[in-house]
Amino acid sequence: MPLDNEFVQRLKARFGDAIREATLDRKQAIVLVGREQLREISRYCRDDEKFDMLADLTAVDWPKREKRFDVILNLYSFPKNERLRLKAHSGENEPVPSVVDIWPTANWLERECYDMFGIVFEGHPDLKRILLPDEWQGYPLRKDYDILKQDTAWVRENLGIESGQ
Amino acid sequence: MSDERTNSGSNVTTTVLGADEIILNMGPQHPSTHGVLRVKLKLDGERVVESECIIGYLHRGVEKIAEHRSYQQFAPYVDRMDYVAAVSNGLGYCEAVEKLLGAEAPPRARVIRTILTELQRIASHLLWLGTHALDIGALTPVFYCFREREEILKIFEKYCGARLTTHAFRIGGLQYETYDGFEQDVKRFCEDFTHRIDEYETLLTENRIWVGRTKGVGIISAEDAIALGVTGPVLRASGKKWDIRKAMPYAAYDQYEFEIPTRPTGDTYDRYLVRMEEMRQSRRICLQAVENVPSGPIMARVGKVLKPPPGEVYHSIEAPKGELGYYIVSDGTTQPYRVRVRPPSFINLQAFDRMARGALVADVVAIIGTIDIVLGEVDR
Amino acid sequence: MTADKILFAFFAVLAIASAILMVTRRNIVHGAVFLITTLLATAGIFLQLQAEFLFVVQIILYVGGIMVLFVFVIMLVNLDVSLHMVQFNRQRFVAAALSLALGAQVFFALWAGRNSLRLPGGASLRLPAKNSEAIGDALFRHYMLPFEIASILLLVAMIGAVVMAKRRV
Amino acid sequence: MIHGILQTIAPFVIPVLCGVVIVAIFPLMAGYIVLLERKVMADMQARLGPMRVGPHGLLQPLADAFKLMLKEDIIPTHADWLLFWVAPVISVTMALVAFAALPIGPAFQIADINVGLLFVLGVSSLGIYGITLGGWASNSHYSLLGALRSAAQLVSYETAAVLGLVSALLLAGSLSMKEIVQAQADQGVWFLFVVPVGFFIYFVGSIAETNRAPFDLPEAESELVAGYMTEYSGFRWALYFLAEYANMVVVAAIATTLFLGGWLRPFPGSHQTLPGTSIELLDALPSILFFVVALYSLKLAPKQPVKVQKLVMLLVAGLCALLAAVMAAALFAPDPVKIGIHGAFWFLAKVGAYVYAFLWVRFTFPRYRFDQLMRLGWRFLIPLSLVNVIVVGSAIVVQQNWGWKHPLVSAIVTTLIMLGVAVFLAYDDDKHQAAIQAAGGE
Repeated sequence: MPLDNEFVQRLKARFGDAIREATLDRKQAIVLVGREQLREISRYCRDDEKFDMLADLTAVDWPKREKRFDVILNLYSFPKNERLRLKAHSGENEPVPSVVDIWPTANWLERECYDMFGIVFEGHPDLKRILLPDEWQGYPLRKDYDILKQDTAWVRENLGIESGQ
Repeated sequence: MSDERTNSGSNVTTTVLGADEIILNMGPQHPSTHGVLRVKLKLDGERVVESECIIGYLHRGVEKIAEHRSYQQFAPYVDRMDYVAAVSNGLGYCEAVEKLLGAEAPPRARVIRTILTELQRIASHLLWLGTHALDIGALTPVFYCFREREEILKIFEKYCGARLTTHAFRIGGLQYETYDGFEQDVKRFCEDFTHRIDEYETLLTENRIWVGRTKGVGIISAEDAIALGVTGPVLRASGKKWDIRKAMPYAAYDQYEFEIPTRPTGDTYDRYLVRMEEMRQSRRICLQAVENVPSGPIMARVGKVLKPPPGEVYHSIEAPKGELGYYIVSDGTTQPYRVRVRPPSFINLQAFDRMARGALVADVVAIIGTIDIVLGEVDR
Repeated sequence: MTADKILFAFFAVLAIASAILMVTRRNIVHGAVFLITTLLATAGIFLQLQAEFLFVVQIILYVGGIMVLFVFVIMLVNLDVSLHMVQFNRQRFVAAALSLALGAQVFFALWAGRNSLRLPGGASLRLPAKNSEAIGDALFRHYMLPFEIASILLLVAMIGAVVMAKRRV
Repeated sequence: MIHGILQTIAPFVIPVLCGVVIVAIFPLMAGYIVLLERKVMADMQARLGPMRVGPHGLLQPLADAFKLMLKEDIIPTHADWLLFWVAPVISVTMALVAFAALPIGPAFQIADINVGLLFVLGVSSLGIYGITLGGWASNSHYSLLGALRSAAQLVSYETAAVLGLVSALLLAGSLSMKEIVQAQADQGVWFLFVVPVGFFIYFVGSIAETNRAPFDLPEAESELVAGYMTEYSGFRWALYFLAEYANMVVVAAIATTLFLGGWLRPFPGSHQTLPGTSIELLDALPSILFFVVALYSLKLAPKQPVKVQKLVMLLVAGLCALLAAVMAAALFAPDPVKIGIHGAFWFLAKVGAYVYAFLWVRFTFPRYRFDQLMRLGWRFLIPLSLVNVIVVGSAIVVQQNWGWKHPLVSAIVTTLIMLGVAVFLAYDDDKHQAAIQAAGGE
């Protein structure tokens, strides 16, 4: 259900229509923001709203939507002991502004997002795969990447075995 | 950088002990990297100039599997991530799904869950202490720690049949009633655990060589820790008094009082002291919890087939390594649409480079030990 | 006295052989090892002359101390590079002529004094039984001053080495 | 002709025989020291240690030796095979040669060289070659680093250890091992109580010299993966292992001779006798000791679960009873035999105690970092031992001229002074270290 407290009003006052919608799901605040202003909103949340820890940065793939990826930032504020979830929609190959310089912890988290979903983070110091081998083709956590599928070329070349699938 | 598979050899770029840098590969097969972690160290003589952690050797794609399993079927996978603290993984996941369902475990189940999770925290810290001391060269503590850990694993085995990957909890509460004698076992363990901890303390805390090897090694300030998202004992050892069990109480933690140990400087010695104190506090919680375990049902009425209404939830608990979070998106079917795990070891490991800069090669081993990482959780 | 002669022959041959080997080896570390065997052989000869103190000092000082530093330096400074350089330059003939001349001189000197070379037949001089006390006594009583001067010289050398090393560390 | 040859080799027969005995028996002894170490380690770590090979793991050393014999003996490519082969041989020979001058009992000593102690130190310091050449020959980055580190450690701690010995030598006045023990008998007190700081310095120095316990950094598994021994395997590796334990026993023997009064029984000075007989109380101690052990193992025998272990306990009981009888019989034998047997017993008991202390230290202390190790050696131990020599020397001069009768009085004074110096050195070292920490690490 929609959420409308003074925090959301301050956000709307400050960023106008960049704040698409603010909802409350299972008593947790979720704010959908425009992809372009993600960095400014994040900086504002950290500096003025005291959300000084980025707990988690991840993504969800909705293939049927035209902007298929949700980039999710779970923030936490030590002083206010509150959580906030920023969400931004981004298309297949639309780069998302990186928040590494705001919360350095995003470095590996964004690398993992890139590794699993193929979302390119603009301004990331060293964007390359973190879990999978560097030459691996394909992004496993996408819905269209079948669970049995493997990068057979890489497996044959490096492990010298015919992958079972 | 092509990911050539070299094990713990080293490609010496210049003269044997020349002033230029040497690149030293530690791992993935290395006695003290706690699993398949590979660290590329750029050394100037003995000092670490720069380090890079190469992970992914144990990546099993748990989050992908979650999208093809029902909520109950995915529960055992959760134990395989941080295989050293399987019970607290299970607690995190079950509570997240309960929040998704809007259900609530009955009081008796919540208290028993708290007891088992705190015992698991002690077991995880014991394993950390044993291997950490072994890396720094003290041969004896590891056997004492494993002796105590054995007692806890016996209790788990009696309760749910498994020692390590226990799958002790179910979504909505518990499957098994506690065996009779459960309270006595836990009380007996807690009773003689105090002088066991004092035994370790006498062996290590004032030991000049131990202090020499750990004081002032791998220092990280509170600001850096928060910026890097570090949580758990590593954050508390840097002076930040924050624990999810107090900040956002879950299970039955709000019924018991316990302190949160913090230390000012954030070096390896402080992290050691914080974890030792945490074990004492966990023991206190267990003793208080065992005093009056409420009677009543152990399972909420959530039904056999779980179909949570569409939506999403983020729930986190204080795992032994740090904040363990579950972000679950449901699309109304019996299978979760997306399960994202916030792995404390993975994020804490990011702070390794900040701690290892300027350290000696011998310290690298101590620093890896003090962050207390489990590669199952790092790679997922 | 045949045992004495056999032992002496053994040590002498060992010393000369390893000395020659040391010079001719191409691998530096092998050279160092053969130098050590030469020194040990001379220590053996000292022992034969009942000069125990000298025998032990030879072992501790030369082989245990100085040679360890030799081996240390050889390992620290990576000598593989210098090994591949050409070892001998082309002045072979000049070298041959010079060594011939020197050989002739030495031979002539030996030949001239040949009658004074005879072994004095079993007259191995009897050193005082406890020669370490004797040496200690002489060193600190009759030769106190030179002993002190030598020690100061060593001290200066040590401090010099430390100062030079310090700057580079 | 033959008479002539026999004539010449006659003086060599006994020493060669003793040499053969030592070289033959020692590997077995080293094997059982390994077993002792594993059992003691297990005991300290609340577990049982090797129990499977033979009753109570008694046959474990044979199994180890046999296994090492069969293990494949790899020589790494491009390794300098000559040095690779020679290095472990040097280590072992130097360790065993050092036994020549060590007095097991008053009778049992291969060669009482006038400069006994110097000879033993000189030879055991040659062990460094075994390590450095081994590290160089195996042509791998790790083993070279390990070799250089252990050589540096050995060289620096040897100075401290030898200076620790010098303080005891000042009291003994002679370098020959037999005369040192004799001096302790004459003064009626072990040098341990006269120069305890010297003993402490030598104890720490000897641990570092044999690359053990808190100082076993060269083979620290966690960093350099077994240091100079990395490329060795099979029997060659066993030689290095044998050299380490031989060195440990040599170092223990030196300490026993100099500080713990060689073959003297404790309180050599006092002569209370058993009521009514001429046997001194303390002389009867060894036989009483063995008797008690025999009784204890007899009591334990029936409680053993497995029949074989019952047998072993009975065997042990029998052995101890036998030894008790031998010790008692020796009391009545003529003097040289009595001193010989009892001397050997006391000497081996003290060496055993010293080795036990080694093991004990190994399992309680974590490992030093290389720079801390060097700092402890150069900034603390060597200055301490230098001052110790000076202080002990001046105490002796003062005692001789102004006559404090009993040596213990000067012992207390010197120890107090030394403790003051030690505290100052430690304080100065910490201050220096704090300064470095403040300056952001050197």
